[in-house]
Amino acid sequence: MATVVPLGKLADLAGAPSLPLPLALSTGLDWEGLKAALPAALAEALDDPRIRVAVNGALLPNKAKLQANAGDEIALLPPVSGG
Amino acid sequence: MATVVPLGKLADLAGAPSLPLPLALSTGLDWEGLKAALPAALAEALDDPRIRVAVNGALLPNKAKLQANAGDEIALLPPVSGG
Amino acid sequence: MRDIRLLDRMFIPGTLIGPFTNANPGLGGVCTFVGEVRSDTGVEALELSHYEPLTLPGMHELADRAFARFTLMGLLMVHRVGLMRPGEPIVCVSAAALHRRDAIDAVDFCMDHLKSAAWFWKREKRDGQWHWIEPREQDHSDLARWQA
Amino acid sequence: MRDIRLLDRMFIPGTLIGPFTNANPGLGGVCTFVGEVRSDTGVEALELSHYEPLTLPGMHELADRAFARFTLMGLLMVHRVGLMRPGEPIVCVSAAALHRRDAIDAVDFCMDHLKSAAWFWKREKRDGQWHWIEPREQDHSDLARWQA
Repeated sequence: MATVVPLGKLADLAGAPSLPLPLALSTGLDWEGLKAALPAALAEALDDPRIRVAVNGALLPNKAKLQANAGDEIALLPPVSGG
Repeated sequence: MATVVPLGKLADLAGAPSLPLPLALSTGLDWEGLKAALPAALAEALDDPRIRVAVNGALLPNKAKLQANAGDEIALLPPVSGG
Repeated sequence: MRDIRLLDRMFIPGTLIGPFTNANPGLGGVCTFVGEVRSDTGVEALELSHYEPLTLPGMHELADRAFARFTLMGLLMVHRVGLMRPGEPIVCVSAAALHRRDAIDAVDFCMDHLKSAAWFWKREKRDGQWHWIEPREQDHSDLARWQA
Repeated sequence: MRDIRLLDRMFIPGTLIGPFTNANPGLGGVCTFVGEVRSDTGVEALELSHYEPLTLPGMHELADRAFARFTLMGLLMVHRVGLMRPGEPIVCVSAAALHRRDAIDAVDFCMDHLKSAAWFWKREKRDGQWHWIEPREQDHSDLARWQA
């Protein structure tokens, strides 16, 4: 299992602050696989180029090259709106 | 009588924070007259173009055109050195 | 003296700034900015969310950059998260330095980055409804000032 | 809320800033700068003299210019005169505004003008000897930033 953490307004699209993602230990998860596993409204929003992705707290330079594994935390980060 | 108030380091040259200047009610005082009435070290310093003069709290645009009368307070203002 | 914090409850800036100033003896100047929730018409509450694994490390990186860029003796950077009411402080940044230019510019630099490059998401409640706040163009142009 | 003062004795900035902030309800941000007498090697005391008929009116004119140039809700400008020891506050400027840029820039503007265009003369005592402080080139270039 992996965990998806949608931040900001993506949490509204997800309907929850955290989504468990069933994932066998042996198989990884790529970007298309992630989108396929998420609620449609959230998956559609993710292609916005301003949305960043972090795996276990490390920002990905290119989210399309996501490779996540069981146990990972995948954060979906929309543009920040400041302090 | 008029009063001369030398500020900042000009007070050191004057030797006092305030100098009474004998001045008849009938006769005014011009720039050369003022310098002649002051201690030499102070008078010499006054030609520095950065030194401003105020009469009764009003800055003179051109100190060389000073016209002071009995009862006036003449302030001698060196460059400020800030807060 | 370096003090970087995320706080999930109300704080009183004065209780932080006094000790911060005293912790930097010999300073020439301290500049402090405190941001509060504005009482705009109809705003009942503001909520700031963050992502713990990025937000606090990001504030520490920002502090590193401020120390590298300006000649500072100390930096205090405190940011609220969670639910806030109008009038409550959101952020407090204070910089102590020998010279005023470093202190003022460091606060300006940190605030511009906290507003547009730190990992916070903001929504406000108006007439009982929550609305997400989008990034403002002004925030991005403020940030661009430091990229020379 | 506008509060402009010359003080001839020690003051505690925190006791001014709290009430000032509270006197501007609805503000978005408050920026404050406090300048203190630096503990430079050998400096025992600092003395600031002023010329009453020009100094306080000059501070009021500066406040007028700040209110004209920035969108401010309040401005506090307090300056010490007389004899001060290292560590004592000399100046406190605080600006309250809806937006941070106005608050920060107003403080920056007032400080630059207080340092190089206000009617104060400064001398310091080192090893028992008083020395007048000359204007610094840096102060003049700081001032030139606002003349665009």
